[in-house]
This record gives sequence, C-alpha cells and structure tokens, in this order.
Amino acid sequence: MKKIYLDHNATTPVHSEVIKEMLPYYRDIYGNASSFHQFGQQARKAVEEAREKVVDFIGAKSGEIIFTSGGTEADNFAIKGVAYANQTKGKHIITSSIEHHAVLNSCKYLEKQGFRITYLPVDKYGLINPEEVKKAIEDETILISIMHANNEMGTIEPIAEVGKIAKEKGVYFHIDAVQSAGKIPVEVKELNVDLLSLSGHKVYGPKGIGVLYIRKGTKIQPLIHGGHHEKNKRAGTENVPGIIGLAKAIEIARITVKEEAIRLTNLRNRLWTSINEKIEDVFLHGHPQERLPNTLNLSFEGVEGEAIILDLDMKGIAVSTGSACTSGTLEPSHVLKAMGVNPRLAQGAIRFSLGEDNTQEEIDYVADMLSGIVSRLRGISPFYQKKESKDLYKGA
Amino acid sequence: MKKIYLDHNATTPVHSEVIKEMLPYYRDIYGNASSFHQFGQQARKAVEEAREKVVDFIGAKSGEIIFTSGGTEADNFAIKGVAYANQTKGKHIITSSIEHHAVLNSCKYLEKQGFRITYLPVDKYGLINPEEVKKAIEDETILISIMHANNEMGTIEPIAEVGKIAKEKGVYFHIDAVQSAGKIPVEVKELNVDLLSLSGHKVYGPKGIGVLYIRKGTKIQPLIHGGHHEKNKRAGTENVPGIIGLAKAIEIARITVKEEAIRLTNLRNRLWTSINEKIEDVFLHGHPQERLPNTLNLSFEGVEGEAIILDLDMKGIAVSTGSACTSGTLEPSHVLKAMGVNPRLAQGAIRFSLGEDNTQEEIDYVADMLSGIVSRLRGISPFYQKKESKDLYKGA
Amino acid sequence: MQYTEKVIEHFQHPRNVGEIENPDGIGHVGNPICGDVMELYIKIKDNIIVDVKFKTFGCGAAIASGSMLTELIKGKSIDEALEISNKIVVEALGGLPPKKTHCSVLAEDALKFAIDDYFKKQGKK
Amino acid sequence: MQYTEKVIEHFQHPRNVGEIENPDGIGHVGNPICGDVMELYIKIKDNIIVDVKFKTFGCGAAIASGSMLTELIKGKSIDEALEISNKIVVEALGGLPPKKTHCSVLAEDALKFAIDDYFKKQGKK
Ligand SMILES: Cc1ncc(COP(=O)(O)O)c(C=O)c1O
Ligand SMILES: Cc1ncc(COP(=O)(O)O)c(C=O)c1O
Repeated sequence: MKKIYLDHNATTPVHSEVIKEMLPYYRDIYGNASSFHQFGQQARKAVEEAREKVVDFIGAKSGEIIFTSGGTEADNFAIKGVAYANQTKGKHIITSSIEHHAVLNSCKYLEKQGFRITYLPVDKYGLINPEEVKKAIEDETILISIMHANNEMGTIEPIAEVGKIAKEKGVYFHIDAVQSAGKIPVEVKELNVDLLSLSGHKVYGPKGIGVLYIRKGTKIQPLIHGGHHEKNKRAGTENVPGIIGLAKAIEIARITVKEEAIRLTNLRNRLWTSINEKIEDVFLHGHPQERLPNTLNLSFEGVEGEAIILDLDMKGIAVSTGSACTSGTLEPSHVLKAMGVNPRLAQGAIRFSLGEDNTQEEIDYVADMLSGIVSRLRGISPFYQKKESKDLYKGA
Repeated sequence: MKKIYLDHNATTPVHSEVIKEMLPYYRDIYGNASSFHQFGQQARKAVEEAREKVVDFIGAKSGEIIFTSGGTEADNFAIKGVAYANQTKGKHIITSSIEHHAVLNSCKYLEKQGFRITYLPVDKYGLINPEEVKKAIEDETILISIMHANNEMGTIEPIAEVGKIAKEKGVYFHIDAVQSAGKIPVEVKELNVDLLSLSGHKVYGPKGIGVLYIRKGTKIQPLIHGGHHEKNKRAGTENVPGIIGLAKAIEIARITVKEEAIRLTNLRNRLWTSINEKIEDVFLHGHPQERLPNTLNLSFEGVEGEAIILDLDMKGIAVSTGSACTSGTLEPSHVLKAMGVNPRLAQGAIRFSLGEDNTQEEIDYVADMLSGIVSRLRGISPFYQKKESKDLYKGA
Repeated sequence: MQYTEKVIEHFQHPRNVGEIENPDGIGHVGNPICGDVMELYIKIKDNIIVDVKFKTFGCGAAIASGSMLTELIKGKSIDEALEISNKIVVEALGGLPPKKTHCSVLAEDALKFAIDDYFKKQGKK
Repeated sequence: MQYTEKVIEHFQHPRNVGEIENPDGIGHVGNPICGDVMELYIKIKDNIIVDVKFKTFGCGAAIASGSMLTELIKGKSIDEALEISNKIVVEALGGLPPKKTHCSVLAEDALKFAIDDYFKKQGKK
C-alpha cells in the first residue's frame, strides 16, 4: 500500500543528513558536555557550535539560546519562568484563545496561582488584533504570549506589530514559533520578541529537543533546577545528539525555507483546487493568504472528521483533525471554536499539513481518494441530504 | 593515543544494540505517538512496549511509568510535583545532604516557596541513618527523598529500611536511582518506594530521556503542562527514539547487571590495590563495601584534583572530580564535605567510574600513569614534603 | 486509536445504512460532549424488528456501533432487542478503545428512543 | 574546560618549580573560595629578581600561572615585577577560561606578598 504522510504539523521524519550528523554522538563523541576531560570537551564544542547555528537561524546573540526537551517545555519555561520572576511587578498575562495547549495550560496553571490571564479573541480567520493587545495591556501586565503561526489552520499572526506594542509598553513578549520555524522566516529582532520557542521534531529534526530563545536581560526563573547547565537556566545533562540534530535540521531549513515555501504553497493550492473541483460543500478554515505554506484545514459538510481520517488511514494516507495532542480526546478544537466556526463543521475539520517528502502525484491521489470517502460518509450521514443552511460558517 | 574512559557515572556510550533499535524511529516509524493514523499508532505501540520493559525492570505496574527528559527532570517532577500536590497536608520534606543537585536545588527552590526541608547528615562513609529519618518525620512531612546510590563515591543507602519507615508513617518516598539502575538491582516493591527516578544516559541509553516511576495513587502535580500526553502527567510530544533506546538499554542491563557487577567489582578492586601499591598516602572515600561496583573515589594527599584530571586527560584517560555538573565551578564537593572529609583532601578527590568497555589492561595502564602523575604533582605541591598530619580524615 | 479488525470491517462496510420510509419508530440521539449524532429507523411486525436502518454523523466507532447494533437486533423481538446493551455491541465488535465506549452508548440510546417512539405511535393509534 | 596550548605546555613543564633556600622574600597565599594555595620564593640582588621559585596546590591554571609569572619576573627589577599584573599573566598564557582568572590573581598576589616580605625583611635589617 502507498503511504502518504500529510501530517507534518504533528511531526516530521528526521532528515537523513540530520541522522548522519547525530550518529557519531551516541558512541564516539559520547562524553558529558559538562565534563572536564576531552571526551566532555569534544561534546561541549559540538554543543556550542550547534548553539551558534540556532543563533544564526533566528538572528539572536550568543548566549541567548537555551536548549530544552521540546516545544512544550520551552513554552512552559517561558511563561512560568517570566511569570514567577516578574510577579512583584504584576500578575497579568496576555495571550490568545488559539494558542497551543502548552501555552494555554501553562496559563491555566498560573491562574490557579493567582495570576490573571487575558485570552484575546480572534476573527473568523483566526487573526488576533494588535489593537486589542494594546488595549489589554495594564500596569500589571508582565508578559504577552502569542503564537507565530497556528498549528491547526496555519494562520500567521501579526507578530511584528504586537512586538512593537510590547516594546513600547515595556512588556515581555514571547512567541511560540514551533510551527512557523522552518516554514517561514523567523527573526527575533525584526519581530521584536524577547522569548521564542522552537521544537526539533517539527523541522525534520529529532523529537525530545527544543529551544527557548531568551533575549539578554530578560528576567526569568528556571523550570528545572539542578546542575549548572545552560547558564544555570536549565539543569540536566545536555542531550548532545538531540542538540546536534536540531542544529543540523535548522541549518538545512535555513537554506531550503524559501524554495520549499513556494513548492509547498503550490502543492497545497493544488490540493485545495482539486478537492474543490471534486467535492461539493467544502469549507476552508484559517486565513486564505496569511497562512503557513504547507497547511490546509477543511471541513466537508455533513461528515465527522475522525471518520474521514480513519478512511484515509485505511488507504495509507495520514492526516489529522488538528493538534495531535488532543486527538483521542472528545474536545472539539478550541481554535476553530474561537474562530466562530459552526460546531458541526468544526467537528469535521481535517488538517492536511504537507512537507518535504510530498509529491504532486501524492496530492492528486489524495484528492481522488478523498472524493470517494466523503461521498461514502455523506451517504451514512443524517445531515447531508437534509441539507441545512449553507451559511454554516457564520452561525456558532 | 590510547583512550580510556573511566567516567561512566557522568555518562555512558550508547550501546550499539540500543542505537540499532532506535534508528528506525527517526525516518521510518516517525509518527507522533499521539496521532490517530497508522504512522502514529506504530509509534504508540513501540512506546507502550518500551514502557512495559521499564515496568519489568523495576517491578512496577503498567501505568506507573512516566517518561521525562532525563534524571534531572524526573527528580524535579517528583519533588516539586509531590510538594505542590500535598501542601495542604504539610510543607515539610526530608532529604539528605549528599543528594544530586537535581534534588538539592529543587528542595532549595521549594524552601523559597515556604516549604521546610530537613537535610539529613551522613556518617564518614556517606551513609544516612534510617533512625534519623524516623526522628525527622513530623505530622507535616509529605515527602522523603533519598538517593539509592551516590554518584560521587558510590555509597549505597539503606533504602529498604527507609522505605519501611516511610510506609509505616504514611509519607511518600522518592528515590533517585539514576546511579544505581543498571549497576545493582532496583525493585520498587522490595524497596518500598513511591517514586523513583531513572536516566537513560547512565545505563548505556541515550541522553535526553528519563523515567519517573509514580506508584498508583500517589498525589502529584505535573511540572510541564500542555497536551494530554503520559496520562496528563507530562506534556510534550513523546521522544519516541529516546524511549525506545532507554527501554532497550534497560533490557540489556537487566540481563547483564549481575555479571557486570562482579566483573566491575574485580576491576575496580584491582585498580585500588594497584594504586595503593604504587602510591603512598591515598585515601578512599565512600563505604568500602556498601558501594556501587564500578565506583572508586580517592584522594592523593597534597595534590589538587583538577591537576590530576588534566594530566590524565593529556594521556587520554578520562576521570572526574565528582559530579560532572559541578566541574567547572569552584565549589568543593558537598558530598565529601557532608562526610567530614578534610577540605584539602576533598579538593583532591578523583572519581574513577568503570564501565562495560573497560579492560584489565586499561586499569593497569591507568594505575601506572597515575603513579607518575601524582609524584610529579606532589613535587610542585607545597603540602607534600612538609607532610602534615596523616590524620587528615578526621579533621574538617 | 487502535480499532479491532471487526470495528474496521464494520466501519468500511456498514450494514443497514439508510432510512426507512414510513418507519414504525425513529430514534434520534446526539452526544452533547463529542457532537456525534445517530438516527435509527425501525420497522416492526408482530413485535419483531423486521427491518432496521441507521445513519450517523460520527467517528469510526459510531459507524461500527450503529452497524453492529442493527445486525444484532434485526429479526429480534422488541424484548430481545431491548436486552442488547452497549456492552453487547462492544463485545460483538471485539472491543472499543475506552474513550470510544460512548459511541456504543449512542447506538443503544438510539434503539431505545426508536422503540419508545414505536410505542408512542402505537398508543396514538 | 578548554585550556590554551600555552597553558597546557606550562602545566606539563612548569618552569621554576621548587623552593629557594634562604630566600629574600616568601609569598604564601591561599584562595578561600577554591582552596588553591601558592607559594613564591624570591632572591633579590641590587633590586633585581635574580631567582624565583614557586610551588602550588592548585589546578592546571594555577600551575601554569605560577610558571608563567616566574618566567615573566625573572631578571626584572622589583618595580618592573610589580607591574606584572594577573592580566599580563593571562595574556602571556594566551588566555584562561573565565572561571580560572582567579588562579592568575593567586600568582600576582603571591608575588606581591613575596616582595612585601622582602621589604619587611629589609626594614628589619
Ligand atoms: C504551536 C505549537 N506549540 C508547541 C508545541 C509543542 O511542541 P513539542 O511537541 O515539541 O512539545 C506544538 C506541537 O506539538 C505546536 O504545534
Ligand atoms: C544521582 C543523580 N541524579 C540525577 C542525575 C541527573 O540526571 P540527568 O543527567 O539525566 O539529568 C544524575 C546525573 O547527572 C545523578 O548522578
């Protein structure tokens, strides 16, 4: 059976050059990067070179890069770390209602500790309004955390504008760039951010490694205490192969990002056009332009999402309902809900997230398969013949 | 140049079978283990099989194993997680003065949050006294955290006795088994522990992966919030290759642990005998019997430790002053200090930690080299000719 | 989500899909948590369920549960059909992931409502 | 810890190690933080440091710093020697890791104490 992977926003295969780069660090250069001797110092050298690659990738300075165990830890560290370290100034944080759960649940946890959180609304495309960020800022506000691009429908937020506002008001600004990194340019100076989260496994690097960029001078408290690693900001023996792998992945992304963006946009648009031609009553979620090049989030009227995924899966095609971490739960997408998508449509949303390995043939095959699947499932659905109003998009 | 690695307590090379087992999970079975489709489900299956191997290794039950990013995170999670979840019962924690910094600094952090910590003393061999644990328990005590074996001098603590006391008194008991696992048997039922930390890279597994065993029913709060991973106890996309690698390493250790313990004890004793024959005025730290099979911690009167390490390093021999995470700092070992070792001797302490790859020839070579190095450095030292009291061990 | 082969088979080839014209009873239920909806149509003759059809807006487990339930009750008496609990449906499917048990409940509920509806209509006659 | 080649070279082959019998000045200093100790012996003739020897209980950086300092001051006048700061020692060694700067301070201090000791002894004469 053909295997077609269209779930690159959930995770990516590790690039073969990345594996090649990591391998020597398992059995040859295996020292603890904190060890004094040559075994350790060789590892240390590799770690610091890797750090410089991350520095270059996001336009940071040396010493502003802290390695974490992934995007989730980076988000937790940024939010809790800044919150605790700055609570004497105030206990108010601004975020959006469409953040990843790593951010949202960190915020919810802080609410129990007496912090106040403003969850900004989004428009029907999933965009926050920088003016509303401005209005939400109080004297007590210590942090703004907004994702660069959304993992479910790919909408790219007006980060640079928010960055300007945050800077003017002297409020720390964190962005979750886990989904944007490697897909669109990410540059901390241009975007005016103080903290930025990255994750290895979303950019063809390994799982279990991430980065928190922390602008020099930012007051932050560690999440994980212990030895003197990572400038006393993140304890734990450095995951050397992971760090090497992340850096290599980022180095490759840096070179390929622009061309891949064009290629993926074309493929993604081809998929959309083809589906639109073959299937009636399809709804696109997210901003039609301000969107990650690889992401397409659709609802097929009258059909539940998991059923489509299962049917596609039977044909070797991997897509998802949105975030991998909420699949298997019954919660509908908080993102589509915040965008005001009709609940029944939201329940049918399917995310196609394309990547490096996808070809035009694959895309055409998927559109073909999908057409059959949707009509089969519509045949089982009680909602499709008894056609409800086409104006589903507006209702809630 | 020969390369002889005697720093296995800092980190170990990854076993080649472990690498072999991990490799398919980078590019072939690369799905997100939380994804619905087959790519994800294949990864999920592997993760759950790996979890069962850990279950078997420590005699736990399914569902009691949570994967973390390493030993440090496991320690932080255990201590902060139990502390926060049980603070309505009390805010008192008992630990020892010779714990790893992952435990000590988590405790110090909690002190700032209003918890009270009792740091139990140890005797000259580094042993805690279970009676003192008993005496230290108050109504307010919610957690006892004691390491199974010390990373610097290898002393094995009377965990089973403490476990019995903790059970009687109804206090949660956490052990840091990062150094004991794979070297001596570790069994949660026998030892009566509620929480137990493990780390992959200390048992010939990969860096960046660890385990917290949490006995069913234990009240604990997550350290890292986000998606619904690891039974809502630890968010973040699962580090699939890391998990597979850790499990394979543990599976190998389970088979080899007894024989390796005998082999390493012999090698270690040979090193000690040989050093003792060749070099005068050498002091052994740690318990002479109740000690990890692979660990030898020595001081050579009149000589500073880092100088020895550097000289050995020039000859391709890797040893350490103690914990890798404090090397590069100026702090003398808190462990040796707690044992009442004379500060100048403590400053000269060298840890030899043997492993799988070491041979008798290597050991003999090291003893030879060491003899020359110590006499050279004693020639530079102002303390050796003007021989001070031999009774250094008692002074402080 | 690991589905059994049986679930997959019923998902791919669901039995008794559709509507019945002039049914003797209709059960229409929705799960407020997940939003899944099931509709069950029954035709009854001499207390026997002579025909049954279902439709669902739901996941794979919902489709398989509906399909299995219809198979299990077809040709049964009303009393026998009422004994088909969601547990029996799950067993017949070779099991469902814990999070999907509610889909089998949806099927059971749809049947109960359909039979209720039948009795109501009978009463009116 | 990455040491320069120069540091390693001086660590492996330290110059002027030892003690001087009947020295004109002795400097004995200890670093209370890390516990390192350095002893410096000087022989002075016509205001010139004609001989110098050192001993240290210290790390590689301490040994290299002591060695380098003795080389730098040998044959110099007292005034010239007093201008040899720890910075000059570090530079001559091609740099030291930041955490090891204090080792060069130890050497500088030992020299100052030795010269002080010399002046004190002179005063007593
Ligand atoms: C936007 C966003 N933030 C954070 C994360 C979490 O990163 P990780 O999977 O590395 O924990 C993800 C993906 O899971 C994500 O898509
Ligand atoms: C006793 C002990 N606990 C905890 C740790 C921390 O584990 P990790 O290196 O996996 O963070 C170590 C080693 O560094 C250790 O020796």
